[in-house]
Amino acid sequence: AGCTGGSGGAGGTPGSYPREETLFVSGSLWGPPANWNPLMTWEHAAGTKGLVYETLFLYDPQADEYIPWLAESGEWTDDDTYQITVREGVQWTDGEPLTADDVAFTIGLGELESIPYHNVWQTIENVEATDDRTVVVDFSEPRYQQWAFWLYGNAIVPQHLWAERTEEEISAGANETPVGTGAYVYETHGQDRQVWSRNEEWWAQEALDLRVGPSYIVDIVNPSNEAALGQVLQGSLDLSNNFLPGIAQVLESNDDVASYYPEAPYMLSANTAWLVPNTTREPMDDPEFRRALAFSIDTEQIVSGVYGDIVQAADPTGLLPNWEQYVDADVVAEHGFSFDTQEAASILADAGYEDTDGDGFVETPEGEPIELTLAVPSGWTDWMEASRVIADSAQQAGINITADFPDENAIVDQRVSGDFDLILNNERQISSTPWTYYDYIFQLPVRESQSTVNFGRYENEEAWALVEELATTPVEDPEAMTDIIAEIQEIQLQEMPIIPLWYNGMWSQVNTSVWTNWPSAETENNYVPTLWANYHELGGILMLTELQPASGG
Amino acid sequence: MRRYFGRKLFVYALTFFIAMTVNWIIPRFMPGDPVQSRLARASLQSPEASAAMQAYYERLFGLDVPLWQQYLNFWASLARGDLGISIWLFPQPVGDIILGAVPYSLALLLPAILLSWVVGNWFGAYAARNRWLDNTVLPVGYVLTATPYMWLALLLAWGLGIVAGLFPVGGAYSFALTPSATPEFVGSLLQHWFLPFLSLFLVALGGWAIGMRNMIIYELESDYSNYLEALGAPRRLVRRYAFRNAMLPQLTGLALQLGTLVAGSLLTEIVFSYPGLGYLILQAIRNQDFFLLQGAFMFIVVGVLIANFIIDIVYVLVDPRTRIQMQGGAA
Amino acid sequence: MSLKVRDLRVYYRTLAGDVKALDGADFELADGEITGLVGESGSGKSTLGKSLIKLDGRMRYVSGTVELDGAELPVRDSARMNDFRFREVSLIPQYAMSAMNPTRKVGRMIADLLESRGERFRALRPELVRRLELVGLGEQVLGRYPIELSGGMKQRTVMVLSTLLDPSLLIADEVTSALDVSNQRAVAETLAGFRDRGFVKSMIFVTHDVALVNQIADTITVMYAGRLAEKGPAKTVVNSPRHPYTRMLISALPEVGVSHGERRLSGIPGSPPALLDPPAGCRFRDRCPLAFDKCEQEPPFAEVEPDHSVACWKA
Amino acid sequence: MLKLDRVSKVYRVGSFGGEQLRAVGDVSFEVRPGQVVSLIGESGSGKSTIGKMVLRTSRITSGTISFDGADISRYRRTGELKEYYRRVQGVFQDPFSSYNPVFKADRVFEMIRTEYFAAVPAAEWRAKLDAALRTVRLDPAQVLGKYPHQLSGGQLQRLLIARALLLDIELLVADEIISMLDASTRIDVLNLLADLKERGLGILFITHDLSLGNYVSDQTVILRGGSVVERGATRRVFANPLHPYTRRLLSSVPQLHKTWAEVDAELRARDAGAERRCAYHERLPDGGPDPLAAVDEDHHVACFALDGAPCPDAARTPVG
Amino acid sequence: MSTEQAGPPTGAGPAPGGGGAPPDAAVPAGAPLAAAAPAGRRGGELAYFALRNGKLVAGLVIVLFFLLVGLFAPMLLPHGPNEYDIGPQGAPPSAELWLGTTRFGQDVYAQFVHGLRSTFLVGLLGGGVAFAVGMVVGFVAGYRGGWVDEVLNMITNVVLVLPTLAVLIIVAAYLQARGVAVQSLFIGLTSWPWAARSIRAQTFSLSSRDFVDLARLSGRSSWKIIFRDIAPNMSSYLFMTFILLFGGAVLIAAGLDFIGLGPTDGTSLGLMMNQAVNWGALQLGMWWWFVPPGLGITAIVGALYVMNVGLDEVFNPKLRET
Ligand SMILES: Nc1ncnc2c1ncn2[C@@H]1O[C@H](COP(=O)(O)OP(=O)(O)OP(=O)(O)O)[C@@H](O)[C@H]1O
Ligand SMILES: Nc1ncnc2c1ncn2[C@@H]1O[C@H](COP(=O)(O)OP(=O)(O)OP(=O)(O)O)[C@@H](O)[C@H]1O
Ligand SMILES: [Mg+2]
Ligand SMILES: [Mg+2]
Ligand code: NI
Repeated sequence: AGCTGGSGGAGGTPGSYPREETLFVSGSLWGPPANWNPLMTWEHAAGTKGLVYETLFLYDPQADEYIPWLAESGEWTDDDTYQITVREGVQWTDGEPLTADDVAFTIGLGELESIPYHNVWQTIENVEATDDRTVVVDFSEPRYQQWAFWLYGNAIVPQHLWAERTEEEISAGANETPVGTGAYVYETHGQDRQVWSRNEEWWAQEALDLRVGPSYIVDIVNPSNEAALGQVLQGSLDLSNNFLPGIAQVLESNDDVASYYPEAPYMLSANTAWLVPNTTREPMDDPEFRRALAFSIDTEQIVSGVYGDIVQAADPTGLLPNWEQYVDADVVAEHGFSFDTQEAASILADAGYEDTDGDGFVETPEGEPIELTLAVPSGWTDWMEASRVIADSAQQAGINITADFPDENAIVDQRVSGDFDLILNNERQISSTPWTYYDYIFQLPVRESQSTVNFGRYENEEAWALVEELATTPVEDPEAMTDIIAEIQEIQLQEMPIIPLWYNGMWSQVNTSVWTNWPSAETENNYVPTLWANYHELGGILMLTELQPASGG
Repeated sequence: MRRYFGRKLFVYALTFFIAMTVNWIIPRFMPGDPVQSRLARASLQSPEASAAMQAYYERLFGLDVPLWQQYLNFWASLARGDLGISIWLFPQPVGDIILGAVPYSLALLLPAILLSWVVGNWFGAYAARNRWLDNTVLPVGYVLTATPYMWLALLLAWGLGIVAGLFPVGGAYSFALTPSATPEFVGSLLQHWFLPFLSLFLVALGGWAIGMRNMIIYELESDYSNYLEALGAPRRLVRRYAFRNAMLPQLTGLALQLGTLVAGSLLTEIVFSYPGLGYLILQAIRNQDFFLLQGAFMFIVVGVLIANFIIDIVYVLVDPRTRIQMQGGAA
Repeated sequence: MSLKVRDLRVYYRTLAGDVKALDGADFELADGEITGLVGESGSGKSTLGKSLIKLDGRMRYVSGTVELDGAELPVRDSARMNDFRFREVSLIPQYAMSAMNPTRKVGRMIADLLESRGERFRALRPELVRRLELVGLGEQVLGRYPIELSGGMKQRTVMVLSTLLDPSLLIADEVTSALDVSNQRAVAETLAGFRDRGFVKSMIFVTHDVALVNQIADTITVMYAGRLAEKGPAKTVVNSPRHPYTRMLISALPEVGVSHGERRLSGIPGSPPALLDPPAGCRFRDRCPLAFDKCEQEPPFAEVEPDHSVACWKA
Repeated sequence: MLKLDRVSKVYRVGSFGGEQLRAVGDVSFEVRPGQVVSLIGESGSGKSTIGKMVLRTSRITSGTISFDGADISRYRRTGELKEYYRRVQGVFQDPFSSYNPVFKADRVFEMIRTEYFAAVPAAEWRAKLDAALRTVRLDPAQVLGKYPHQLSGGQLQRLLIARALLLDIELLVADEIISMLDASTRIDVLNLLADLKERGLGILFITHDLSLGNYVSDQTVILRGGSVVERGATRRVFANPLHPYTRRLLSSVPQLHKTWAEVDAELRARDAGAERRCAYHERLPDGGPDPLAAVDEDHHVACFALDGAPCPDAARTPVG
Repeated sequence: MSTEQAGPPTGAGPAPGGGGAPPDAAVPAGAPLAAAAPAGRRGGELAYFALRNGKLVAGLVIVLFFLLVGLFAPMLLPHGPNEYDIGPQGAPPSAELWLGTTRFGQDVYAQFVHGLRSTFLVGLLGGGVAFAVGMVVGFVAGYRGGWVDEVLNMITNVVLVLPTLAVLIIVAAYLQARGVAVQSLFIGLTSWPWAARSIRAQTFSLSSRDFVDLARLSGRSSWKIIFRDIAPNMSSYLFMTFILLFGGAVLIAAGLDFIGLGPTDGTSLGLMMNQAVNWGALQLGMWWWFVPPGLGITAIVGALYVMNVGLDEVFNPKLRET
């Protein structure tokens, strides 16, 4: 697939897309589109899953609600059996109908090791399409939270096209002619763009009375945030899901540009940025030290100084605002932390960390000097600036931290092998369940290389047992979840395995000159305002159904 | 003659070999593991899945064999014309990705190099004979050569692009268009091409102008110029000869500067988000995409070498002196 | 009388002041006369030669007139001088090896030059070829690049080219200094041949080798420190020089057959004065065994016998 | 003292030394103490190359050069070479380029001092230097502490000779040391060489000017295309040049009191009766190291056909 | 000399350079010898011309000005280059904050003057390393000749045709710790070839001069001859070479910094541009953030080049205006 190939014109007028029917977006493609394989969840052209391939459910974090999508419904018929009813009248874009076989086939693919959701198969015993519309999944020991997460997070692929493929084609093939069920179909792509065009036969038009506004979506590969900023200002971009430092200034001066909130923090929150101490190293193995560290950091300075108030300081638990109901206010009141240099100093002093050699920095109780390095990828400018703030404010409290900026890949290496003092991390996105969040913090056992979770190598059997319990708690039982989470929080806040600092925003800035009715805190339309990969099923696709042309036509 | 080119070709082959080896070695001996970084981005839920996939992809990319074998495999597949599969743009073949970017880079570089060379030499030649021009061309030339490529690009992008709004400052053509043979599309291509081209052109221009001016002055002092003047040849003829002869070192200069110009184009492409090789290289580095990096780098090296070779040939054609010396010095 | 030079003064501008490299030359050259211009290094021979055809950037014309075939040469005005160069006055440079554009074929270069001077190359070509053959070169040199010719071939080509338009006056500046004896002889004889065939009317042959000059020159002109010291028929100057400088110069020349053991020659003690600020009076005074009071005044360059002039009070 | 035995030098030229150029071939001659041997030949005949080989600044391709019986190419360690240079020195053609223009001229003495006389006290050195300068008839006050451009060519050339004398040398290689000088200074330097010779110094005098060679030398070696064509006592060679090349050289020398035409006529007249024949073929060398044939005592000549043309006599006289 | 160098001298004056390699041979081969010639004789004369050469003086003044600013201005500042909230965020230049502030309220002027330091440092170190390598290779190749020359020449040609910046990008990208010193080292190691080539040509012609033979006859060692006899003769040429290498190193470093491969500690002019661009200074019209660093580099490098021409004119009478 040539990247610039002249793959024909669009719609009627060859070569160009009518401005008023086209949505220009950026922020979701970090490189030229390279594959359209919905099973490569993290690197297919954003929109492959969501616009072309669809999931059984959507989850709307704003309303905390699962929306049946390709599934008409789904339920646990008993503790170990989940039954999916596939929606009727859904068609693949090649004209074949979507059937229960497709769904069963897709779940079944998880048996392959190279499929990212292979892990759900650790608990699945059997999948079966009992009739055209019914799929029954038998579990050995069901992990309800994980399954709920799977249901809205993974796309269904057509069995009639995929059954013949080899494992390599399935798990690593480019799937250059994607055939899905979704609102859009592949139109063309280039080095710097991906173009989708509307699927006029989309099932939801009839079934749910939903219709996506734009005939075309031109998703622009964004090589730089600043270029996107310029394009939003000019109105050549309708939606930018880029992190645009300086947007606050623009929002105040430019009437056409808007964001979710009209004022700070302007953005919804998408994930939590943590300071991750390596708990296998001295003195980070000491919870008191970690707590002192938490108190020493001037998060406000990061929020306003570095980010210009487009992010929010995190709750001490680090739970994202949409999980607010799970935060136990009492626990937080008792064990929570806030920026307080004095307090940090006194915690240190109480725990025996004193400045014995008079260099302005504390030593360990054994008198060893403490010199910690906070490693942040070079080039990640906001984090680099943030880490300078962290180092500065920690030094105020007597903790000697210096910021270091190695190459990103070097940091990944260090992180995986545990060869670091302190790092910043934010690799857990918003989801339907805080279980994903705690799974990240506490997962055991700690391995030689920790490639995806628990980078700080924090070991607490009790906490992990609670997380496992949470995993097997039914999603429909929020009280039980709240109770378990409160217990986890108590441990978390006392132990501080990681230190939540701020919430990274769900970066989204729109220009209203061509398309209107964008999600906003001030209107009814509250869907997540982003087309990032994996966010379509969190409501991104619904945002598209709300858009209206500004010309009113 | 044959010996001369044989020798040149040998140097070029050696350069190619060393360049490719360096480029192969460096990423592999540095920290970081591309597959790991890839999977890190995937934020997979379970460590088991992650480990399984790590092994799977290492096998896929051929990273599971010992280094020496990887190295041999690298040359073996290169011999087959196979540049491998991109890690970053998985699973696109590196060759395809590069072929998509090369036209853009060439479109910037060829005109910028050739035009700046021609125009620069022309200006320089005039400057050498004209006090007033000399006093303007020279300082401007120095400022231009001393300008970092990206800074000039920034100024142009800011001044002509953002403030004046005359030119777009990113991409290769309007996002509202798909490639086609329409005048609209071609116009858009040109519009997007202009600023990056201009910045490359301007920076290179100064150097040529200055070089030419100085060379002409030297040529005008040479014995044959003196002799012509003593025989009453008009200024015009003397100048013409001087210009012709001053061109030759400039031609060598061109060969020597190619690498630099290519490098400059990388920076310019980055400033203007121009989808050429520069942008690819930067991304390949960020994503530890060994294979893409190797491929893009190979293209640059091969391009520079071929261009050098062409210049070598041209040089031999226009300068009888080299021809004679190559034959082992008749006379 | 083809060339008449009167009180020609040409100085070099330098930071320290003017270098009086040519300080009042007065001489004449008859039709068909070859004069050998000899003298120590730095005595102003080249300066005199250049003054007659092209002043270089640092040379400053001070005074004097030059008349060639009855017409005054505008030596100070380079632009007007152009009309005379090549046609009336021509030059064989010392740097014959590098005098031709290395990137042009010899023939093309000659054609370019001739056309630019308003001559028709086509018309002159047969004569050019004839003369090339005369010096032992074939027509094919015209199709060669200078680098393809040997040093001697280049030198002969330049000689032919410089004299192609039959100039009245030819200046040959040290054309033989870099050559060994056999080549020296060939070149010198060729030049004399040119005069005999009428390619040039008269010639100034600059060298510091008196013996060589004696072979082909009719007259010898001796320069010392920017001035003419003596000019006379070659035989006379060699056999009975009048100027003490000439005398000492000639007696210092070893000859084949003369060996140290038999006859010890002696040089001229001392060194010539600096031309930046030369002493008044006779410039040879300091080294002259005959010097006396009167030498504090400048001796005139006066004829002591027909065609023999000397600048010495004792002559 | 100095002995060259069938010495050859091949330069590699062209890229990667692809072609070979035989600059000197099978040259043999000898320099004895107190003897001046002049090496005469046209440009490119290999004179300087021989000088350089003797001075060990150029490698010998084949043959041997021995000094007092010792093969000089054997000197390996810097110490040995240094010792050799203490006894053998050279002076080159161009006095101006023999001095490093950025330094004062007397630096050439300083180099000698640091390398050879580091231990000698300043006063003693000064005296030694003054003595050497006086030998070459220079006034120390006038020449010391000056830059090369402030001195005349003759002065510079004499400084170089003084430098060589400082080392008590036994052999001086003088490579065209006077061609750059004015006629008047030239003779001074020549006279100086002659004086030195009287004091027992051996001199290898390289020149292309026969009259100069004739003036100072005892022995003459005529070189052509790297090979010796004629060799012998200067008197004999000049009085009875045998080889056509020698004769041509001789006839080309411009002479003050004879024109070329007269010289030609003279030579022709002298040969009028006798048929000029290749003396070599009549007197073949006896197979010794010397490739020349002796025609007389202290007079040797090569085959006339040295430049490759067949010798007209070769057919008549069988080559042994 | 092998055919490689057969061609005439290449380029004159700062030939095309720009964001990378320094220009090729600054002066045609004929000139420097004349130029090098007589230090003593023309000492006074040189000074005379140097002082009257507008280009040289202007260039020198500019370079010295920036050097002094880089040396002393940081000491006079109460705050560091990366401190926050020195002023309001994104403030334009004013009387108190001469060059305004960054988006984080950092003082652009403070960054600028600190950046000047690393610019000079990179020039000095990078140019220095390149100069050293170029000198050694050039001297040895030119003096030794023969196969040593052939091999060195080959290496030189190889490095010469390598697209250096591309190599540097790769090297820099995979370096874990990137400091100014390491950066300079790598810049130096890749930008020497043209210098080596021209020094080689000079050495080659100088070593055939008689005074070199004379030094040999004086029993001197090769190294002594190279550095005590040959090098002083091309001192002006070497100096000019160094200037060009200095300027080249600065430009290359700026390019690397700009794409985010600069020093990971401290600040530099290239890094400033990098940050300005990353933080939307272009779009937000914060020209004071990206104009000064580029201007600084251009001024310094341009002044160096102009100085070089001035020097060339001083050393080489042919170029002087008559
Ligand atoms: N460009 C110049 N600037 C200053 N002085 C000069 C210049 N050229 C020559 N001179 C001086 O003018 C005087 C005469 O020089 P000229 O070249 O005419 O001498 P010459 O007799 O030709 O010597 P030679 O035999 O060495 O060629 C000398 O003293 C020389 O130093
Ligand atoms: N370094 C060298 N490399 C290759 N060839 C050389 C070298 N030096 C000399 N030659 C060649 O060797 C031959 C002899 O040179 P040499 O310098 O010995 O001649 P010469 O008799 O001294 O001439 P001249 O009278 O011009 O000084 C010439 O053809 C010359 O071109
Ligand atoms: Mg002269
Ligand atoms: Mg010689
Ligand atoms: Ni014979």
